[in-house]
Amino acid sequence: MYLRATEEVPITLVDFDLVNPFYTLRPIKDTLENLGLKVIAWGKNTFMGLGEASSLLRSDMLWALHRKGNIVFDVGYGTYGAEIFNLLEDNAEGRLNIFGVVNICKPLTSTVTGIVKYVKEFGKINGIINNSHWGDKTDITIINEGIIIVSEASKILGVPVISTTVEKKLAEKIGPADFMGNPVWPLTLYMGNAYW
Amino acid sequence: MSNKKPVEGEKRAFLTGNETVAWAALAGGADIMYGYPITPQNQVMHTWSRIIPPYNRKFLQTEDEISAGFANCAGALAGKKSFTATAGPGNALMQEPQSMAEAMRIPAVFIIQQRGGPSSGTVIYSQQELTLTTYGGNGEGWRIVYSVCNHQEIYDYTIKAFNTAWTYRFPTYVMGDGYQAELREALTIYDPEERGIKMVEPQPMVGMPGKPGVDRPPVHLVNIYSLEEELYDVCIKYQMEFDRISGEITESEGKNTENPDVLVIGHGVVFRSIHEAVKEMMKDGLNVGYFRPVTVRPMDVKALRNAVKNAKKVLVAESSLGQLERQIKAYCYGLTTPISGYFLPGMGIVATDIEREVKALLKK
Amino acid sequence: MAKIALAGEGGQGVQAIAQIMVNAAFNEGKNACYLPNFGLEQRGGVSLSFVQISDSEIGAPKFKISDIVIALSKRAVVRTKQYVGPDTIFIYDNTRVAESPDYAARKILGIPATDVANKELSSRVFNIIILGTVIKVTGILGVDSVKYALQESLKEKFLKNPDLKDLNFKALESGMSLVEEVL
Amino acid sequence: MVQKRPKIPDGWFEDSKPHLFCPGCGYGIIFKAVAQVVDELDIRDRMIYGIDIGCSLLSYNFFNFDTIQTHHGRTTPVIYGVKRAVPEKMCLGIFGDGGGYAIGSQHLVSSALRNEKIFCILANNTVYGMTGGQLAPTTLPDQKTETTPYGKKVEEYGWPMQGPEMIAAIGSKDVYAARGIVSNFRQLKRFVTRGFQNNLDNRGFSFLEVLSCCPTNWRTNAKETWEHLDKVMTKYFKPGEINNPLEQKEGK
Repeated sequence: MYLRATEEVPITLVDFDLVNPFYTLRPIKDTLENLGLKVIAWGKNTFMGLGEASSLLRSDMLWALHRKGNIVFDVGYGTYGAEIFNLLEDNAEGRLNIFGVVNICKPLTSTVTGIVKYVKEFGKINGIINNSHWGDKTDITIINEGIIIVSEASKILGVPVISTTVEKKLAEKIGPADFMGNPVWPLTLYMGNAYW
Repeated sequence: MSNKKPVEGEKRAFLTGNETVAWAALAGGADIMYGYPITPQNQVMHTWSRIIPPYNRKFLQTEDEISAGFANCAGALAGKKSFTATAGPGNALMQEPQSMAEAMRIPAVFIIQQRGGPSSGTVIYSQQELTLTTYGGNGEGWRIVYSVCNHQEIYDYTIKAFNTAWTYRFPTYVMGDGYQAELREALTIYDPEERGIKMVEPQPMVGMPGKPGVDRPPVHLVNIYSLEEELYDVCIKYQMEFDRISGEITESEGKNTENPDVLVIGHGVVFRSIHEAVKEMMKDGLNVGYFRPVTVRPMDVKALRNAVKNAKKVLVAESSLGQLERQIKAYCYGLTTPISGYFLPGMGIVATDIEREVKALLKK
Repeated sequence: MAKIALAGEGGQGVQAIAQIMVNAAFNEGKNACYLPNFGLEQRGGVSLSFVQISDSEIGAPKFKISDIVIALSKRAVVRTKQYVGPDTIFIYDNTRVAESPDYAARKILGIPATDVANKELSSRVFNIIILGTVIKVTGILGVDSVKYALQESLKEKFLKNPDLKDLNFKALESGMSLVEEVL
Repeated sequence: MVQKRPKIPDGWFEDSKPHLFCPGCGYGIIFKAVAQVVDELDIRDRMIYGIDIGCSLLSYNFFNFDTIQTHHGRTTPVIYGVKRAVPEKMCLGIFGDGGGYAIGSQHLVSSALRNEKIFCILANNTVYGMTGGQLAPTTLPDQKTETTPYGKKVEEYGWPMQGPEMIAAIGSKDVYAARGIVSNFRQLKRFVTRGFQNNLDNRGFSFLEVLSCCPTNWRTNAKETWEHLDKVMTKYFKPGEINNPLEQKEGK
């Protein structure tokens, strides 16, 4: 499930947060493109929205599924949940893998019942990514707690945990899988610079 | 319509402050007033709407002060000398368009007749709108504010406000108060041109002659920016311009500011009492002086600091709880002269009050 | 310099006589200023006005202690107490206010203005009788200039009904002599 | 085969194209109608165009005529402020249902009452677009928005605002009040023409609500968008002219 960008199978990231895009790909677009990724987002200098807050849809976002390789959409939150994908052109049933990213340090997803409710509201999904962390205060206790709570929610929901994501240094201590058997994805963080 | 001048020659007049504003605006060539009723400025609108018909000037009573303020901005954008008058909660509501006037360098004129606050306060009097008028709104206070103390000044500075606004393109204010608004007092009214005051011609910022896209490019005026950097550049540019012109705009007056034992500072109508008290005390041989800012924004900082530096003690007197004193202290940062305040929020201050306070300071 | 506070009920014409006084002063080339109270009181409360007439420059428009206080109703007597000092001359209408107030003033004078107006002249000129008393007590304005200012302010009424002019002038003079009796 | 590109109206400012609006936004159709009518009536040199904060903001350089960007809901007082100062100008304001019916409603009501000789076009897409999909006065019953995440309850927020009907009720017979829809361009253009004409004749205030679409905040694809517009929205908002003084003048 780990994606790697190649010439033949590129990866395209799409900034598809339409509600409250204060953490966005906009400011780090150049950095990501230098890493070999393709990014569909308003660039810091090309952004002409004069916007109050809302990001603006662009047609290259709607037509992203026509691109070669793997396309990753970041959809943020929103009361419409998975319905946001209705906007996409040629979005045939089953073309998308929809993963709910949950963090037990967010109040709405801090408990098993919370996660179950949240994910159900989002709509039909294919897997959960356990992204439990407490910013730079993250420690192994929080990671372990996240693994237990998210795995339990995944059982109730009947959808697999796709991965437990952990910042690189901590991930090295845990190894390739966590104690519940979920794959561990080590993370390099860019989000610190992504505040618009 | 007659091209006759509203005021010919010099005329003695016995008017209220509000009537004086209206006559000054007429003589100063104001084209249009937008207003909304609030005491104690109502009579500005009453008088203006009554006296304008022979002179082809206009008046619109809007649905609220927000509208009056925005329409005032619009009139100026369209190249007309426009003004409004308000007070208290109306001034608070009008901060939104005042802030647009700062952001877009709109030469709109605002008359403020302060009433008591906070909230509805009283309809009578105060000096509690100093902070709001000089630094209100979500901005940096790029406003030019004349604080007047008598009817002659109301007349002179209302005329001057139009020239200042249209010369420098910052919103310009004449700030009085409820006492001055309703007070009836003598003054001389005149035609400014006959006195040799050259009235600045207004220029439109939109709707210039010619077909946009054919004879000239279209004008697209905005006050919102996408990036922090764009806004930063605008702010720095406007601040530099405001600082640059401040030297040409600031006005103040002082008496015995060389080495007084007590220097009294006050603005607006309170200065009348300060003036009277200092005159009396000087007659009695006391070494006291005064400093009075006429422009409360921008402040005549050089003259103020000089006067404060030379004084042994400073007394700031105002009909508010330290709104002027806070500004004075900020402007005088680094000076060691002790500054104290005599504050009567929402109350008038008379000369005997000042004398008593000054004498107490002298004894300490 | 004269500092005069006038107070009465709405409709008694307090503001009108204040205005006539300052207009007369203005015509005489004196410094004058007149500040009406315009608080919420102006609707149904005591109507107050502050008048200053002087040969020199006038400072604050409102004052704390009055040289002369005129109170024309019970409520006005109470409301004006704060303007009374040891040098104040306090004048009230003793037809409407039975008891003389015990204020620590220089003088307290009761004038039967309402009575005189109703019996000898007309209730409409009640305020002009008061104007006469103020003129007499202050002595700061010339009678002719007050008559001129009075005529100017009531010009249209006088045109419609020339008898009114006589009536008003009579009221003015009667006010002057009424106060002379008690001074 | 060479495909002929449709002519860009002279009233559009070409340097600012492609424009900034979301794909599928209804504003483009409204702007096309406005620019064509301005060209046909040959009033470009008299135009003063005002915009709100709201999605209409993005048209700050859309047109080939003088434009003033104002604040949230404040387009109306700015354009009537211009009109009162310089009556020969043709003053057009375009804003959304939030700017017109919520934060700026007092201006709209009073403009109709005073019969200001200005033209206000209001795009009704039942939602706040630019600020991220919140409740609007026009939001439909049970519609989900970011501030009514469980659907709009009528007992809490009322029925959808009936704007042109309100304007017609407030205004005199000289007020033009109509509701168009972006899916009927010919009718929309006719309404825009009459709105301008009512000002040109110096007769009265003109108000045109346009049922518009916001696929971004509706989360709908193209087909669903048009279905929602034509079938769902028209259940609550009836397109047509509510008050047409021009017809009355023609003696119909």
